[in-house]
Amino acid sequence: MQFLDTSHGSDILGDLVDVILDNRDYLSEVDGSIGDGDHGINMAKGFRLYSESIQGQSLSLAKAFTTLANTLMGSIGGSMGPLYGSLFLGMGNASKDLDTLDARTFGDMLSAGLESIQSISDANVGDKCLLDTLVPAVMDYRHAVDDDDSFTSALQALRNGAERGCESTRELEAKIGRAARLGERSKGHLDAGAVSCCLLLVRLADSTERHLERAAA
Amino acid sequence: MQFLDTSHGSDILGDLVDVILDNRDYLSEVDGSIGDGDHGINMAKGFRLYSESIQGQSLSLAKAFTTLANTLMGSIGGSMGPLYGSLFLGMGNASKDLDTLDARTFGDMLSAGLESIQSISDANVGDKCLLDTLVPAVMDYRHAVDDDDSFTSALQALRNGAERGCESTRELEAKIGRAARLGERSKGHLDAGAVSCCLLLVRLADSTERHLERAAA
Amino acid sequence: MQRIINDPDNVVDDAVRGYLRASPEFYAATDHPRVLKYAATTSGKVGVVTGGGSGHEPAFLGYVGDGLCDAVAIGEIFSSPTADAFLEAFRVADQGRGVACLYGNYAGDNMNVKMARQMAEMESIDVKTVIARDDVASAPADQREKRRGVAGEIMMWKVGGAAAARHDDLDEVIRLAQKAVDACSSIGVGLSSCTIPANGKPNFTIAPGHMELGIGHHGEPGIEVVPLPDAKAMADAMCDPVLADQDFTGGDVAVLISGLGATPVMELNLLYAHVADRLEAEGITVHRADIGNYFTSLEMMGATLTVMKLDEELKPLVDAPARSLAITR
Amino acid sequence: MQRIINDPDNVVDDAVRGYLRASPEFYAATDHPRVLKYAATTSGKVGVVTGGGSGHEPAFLGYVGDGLCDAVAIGEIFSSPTADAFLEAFRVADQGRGVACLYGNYAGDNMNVKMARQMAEMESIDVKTVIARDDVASAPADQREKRRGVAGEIMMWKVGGAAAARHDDLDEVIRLAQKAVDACSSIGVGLSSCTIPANGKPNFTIAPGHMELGIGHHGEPGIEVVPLPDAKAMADAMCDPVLADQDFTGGDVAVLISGLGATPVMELNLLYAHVADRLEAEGITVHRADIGNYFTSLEMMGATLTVMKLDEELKPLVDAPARSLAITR
Ligand SMILES: Nc1ncnc2c1ncn2[C@@H]1O[C@H](COP(=O)(O)OP(=O)(O)O)[C@@H](O)[C@H]1O
Ligand SMILES: Nc1ncnc2c1ncn2[C@@H]1O[C@H](COP(=O)(O)OP(=O)(O)O)[C@@H](O)[C@H]1O
Ligand SMILES: [Mg+2]
Ligand SMILES: [Mg+2]
Ligand SMILES: [Mg+2]
Ligand SMILES: [Mg+2]
Repeated sequence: MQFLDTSHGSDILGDLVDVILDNRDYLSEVDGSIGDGDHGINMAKGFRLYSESIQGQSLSLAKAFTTLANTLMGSIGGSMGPLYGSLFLGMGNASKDLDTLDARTFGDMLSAGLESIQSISDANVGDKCLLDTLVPAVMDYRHAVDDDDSFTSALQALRNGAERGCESTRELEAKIGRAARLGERSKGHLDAGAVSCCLLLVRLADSTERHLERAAA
Repeated sequence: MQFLDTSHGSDILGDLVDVILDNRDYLSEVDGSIGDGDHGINMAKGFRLYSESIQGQSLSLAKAFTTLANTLMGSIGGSMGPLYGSLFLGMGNASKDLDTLDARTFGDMLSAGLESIQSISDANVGDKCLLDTLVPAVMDYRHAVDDDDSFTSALQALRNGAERGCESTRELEAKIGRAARLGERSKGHLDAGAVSCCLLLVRLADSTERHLERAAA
Repeated sequence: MQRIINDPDNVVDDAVRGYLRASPEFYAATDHPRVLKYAATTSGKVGVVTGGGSGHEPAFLGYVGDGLCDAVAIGEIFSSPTADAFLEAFRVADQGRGVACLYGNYAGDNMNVKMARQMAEMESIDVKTVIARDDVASAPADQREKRRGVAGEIMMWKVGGAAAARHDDLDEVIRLAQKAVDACSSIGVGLSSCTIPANGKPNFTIAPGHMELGIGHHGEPGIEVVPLPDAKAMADAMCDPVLADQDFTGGDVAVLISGLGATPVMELNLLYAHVADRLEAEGITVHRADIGNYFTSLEMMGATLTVMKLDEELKPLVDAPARSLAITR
Repeated sequence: MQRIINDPDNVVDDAVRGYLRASPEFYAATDHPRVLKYAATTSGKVGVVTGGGSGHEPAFLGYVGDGLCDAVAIGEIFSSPTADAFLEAFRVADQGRGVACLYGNYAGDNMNVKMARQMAEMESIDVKTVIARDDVASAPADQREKRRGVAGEIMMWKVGGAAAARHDDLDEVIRLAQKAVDACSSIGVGLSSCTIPANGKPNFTIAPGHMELGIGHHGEPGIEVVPLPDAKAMADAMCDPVLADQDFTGGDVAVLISGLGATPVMELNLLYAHVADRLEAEGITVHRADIGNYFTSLEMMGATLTVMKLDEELKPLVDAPARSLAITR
């Protein structure tokens, strides 16, 4: 059985910071077509602040997620602060007392994040928002675990679900956020939040897998 | 000797109204190149109001000039109200008690207008303004009268002086009004006030001449 | 982008510093850089807090003062303040009699206030909220819960602030602020777009010669884009949905016309003349009119109209003394 | 042209009607359609009159009120009121103690006031004038008589109005108003042009990414057009000529920053932070700062800075109570 050592929080979240900073302009560009073009700016601002604040510290996964969540909630405001803040706070709380995560408890952590975000937002799958990525990703992951797939295969399911969900937003009409004002005209474009969520989940899976491999080696 | 019957005020000023209304767009266009493009609007507004206010009345020259002056001063404000207002008020006052004007008293009327405008404005010939038209026109007229030219020839001198003066503003650098802000760049364009003044003086000469001809016939 | 700023990412912090330096009679700093409190709050009263994105000046911070709000949470441009900021505003406004948090219905604000309230609860600060939903263009009357808050928020602050100033208790302040904003029906017209400094390009477009009826304070789309009418027809186009929203006839109203930023104030008064004609024709009496830049959207051109139904309870609160950067009575 | 108007030729009359309807507590009509008088002037005082072109709102009519002006003559956009209008303003403001006519140095205003004074003389109304010349960019200090009046006029109205309100006689009101505006040095920066409704196209151009230092209130050209600097450098570029114009060091000053119309008020406060830093560094103490849209140029972007040297005589007059659409103290 595969385990993720939760002491690698700084490492894993460092990867998440990288993917956001690397895609700052891309995310703003996606937001630009049907939103106000600042999603990359908003996200990069929060993730950079987190990264600066923990500079050189080696944090547990729970501590790292909680710190990121507090930075987002405390510094970026808007909708992204509470939404991604809740997601990571939920994930941080769920992993708080665990030294290792197996495929199932990793899934519990993801579900806790999803529940946390749903407690603050009324948005649903189909509204053309980050939940269109998050919900299928978490569901696919959990199904894989329920099917007794390996941790690695479950992570692949997470990636697949995220990418499929993200892609699904292209044909949706936005029901929430700024893009909702465009009605029909919002179709034909990816949702910026769905894209950032997909980037984050894929990188989380990549990073986790690398740690699993290293632990196995 | 030729005389102008001063009872034809409405007729003669009607011609002045026509020339301003006909050139409304042209005057604004001239003002547009180095001013704010409203000289035609300002002038047309004042002359139209005068024309409406005396509708159907047959006024003496003095009464007509005084009414036009009061309309300009009372309704258009800005710089044109007091400047053209003073000009016509001076001319009205000078012709007040006369039933007829000969070449000399017509010249006194023009001079009174010029003095009146100079009492309100410090502008001089060479400043690129309506005085560049008015001063040489009046001077040329008076010289012609002093040389014992006929009324008709003196009116031709008035036209020539006005046109030469107006044309002289093309190469002047504006020292007054909005165009002064352009400094060197104001060169190469006619001054709007000089143009309107030229149009008015030429039409005044034309109209006067027509009345002289009719009286002679 | 013709802006008077330094780093576009620091516009809000830089501006807050300016407000603090310029108006020490109104503003005092707090432990949170994005929270200002009224420098001279009277003691023993219910705290009144507001907050929202920047770019709407004088809203929100201009309504901190005597007979108005005690603290304000300040967000990035067109973006909700953080939960932390709302929490700190609750803390500095609370004098043990509870806090009325009076803000507008936007997703981010709702989420951040919700989180801040949860945190305040842990600190035993009693926070109650009124959420302004006065923009008739943003949802039909039977879906009022979806409506955005616009300039009716000013009436909510005015009435809530006046109730707190006369030492009403929290429930009464909340009841009156809610009543005030429920009595308001508003609509906006947009004549041009605006540019968020950090974005550097216009947020949306309105074709020259057109206006967007029902536009939101951040450029949210309205009911329709129509050829720009004259002021009289514009007044009617704004009055129609507002007067259809509530029965104002036979009573007194307060009217507020706010510019969206770049429209000259003389045009707002010109517009008001036609609104006043229309109200008079419908038998509605204007008790007072406030015309000016009260709730803007950066340098958008356009205006919002708010009509507020008054009764004998609201009237004295609307007229009560107030002193702040944005309004003085 | 995205304007809220009816006939572009009637903008001013239509707007005056709106002001009268919206603010009966401030404005009463007179026998001249382009003259408004304060609706509640106290009796037995020197009358204070101002006037000027429209398009500068809240100037000039916003400064009619308690402790300020008693009547205002209103011109076309960017164009002097008529002599008739000034005369009527003198008439309604005169209470037998004479009239102080406080206006700005523009050719049209000078001519119309001159004519109005001549007419007033025939009616035995004693009119004295102060002509504001505070714009340091419009002529060097040794040619002060050529300088334009800009936002320093507000300080002239404030001080002259306060002196009249405490029943100073005409000579004293004139002396203090003159002293007030002489104590002011101002400069403007333009970031974009504006469009006069009757013209329908921008009055001049400022290339994006540039600003015009020393621009006048109607777009009169300034000292130079430079690349748009950041707010800190802009504050220095404005402070340099202003602080060089008079010796402000060691004393108290009043500072006024006015937006030109479309620049958001948050940016004016942001700019002020740097002005305040600079004044502090030069040992100059800010007694009070007024930051807002006090004297605009339609929808121009940009701002003016006015620094006024205070002494013990001017300070109480600057701080004295006042109540009008534009300022309240
Ligand atoms: N209420 C909501 N619930 C979930 N996601 C939301 C909600 N509102 C907006 N979003 C997401 O936020 C994204 C835009 O984020 P961002 O550009 O950072 O904020 P803003 O819209 O304030 O500019 C959208 O693409 C959408 O996925
Ligand atoms: N002080 C002055 N004395 C004489 N003529 C002047 C003066 N100021 C302006 N002018 C004349 O006025 C003309 C412009 O008039 P107009 O466009 O109607 O007014 P404005 O400049 O206010 O828009 C100029 O072309 C110039 O001839
Ligand atoms: Mg945004
Ligand atoms: Mg966005
Ligand atoms: Mg003009
Ligand atoms: Mg002109």
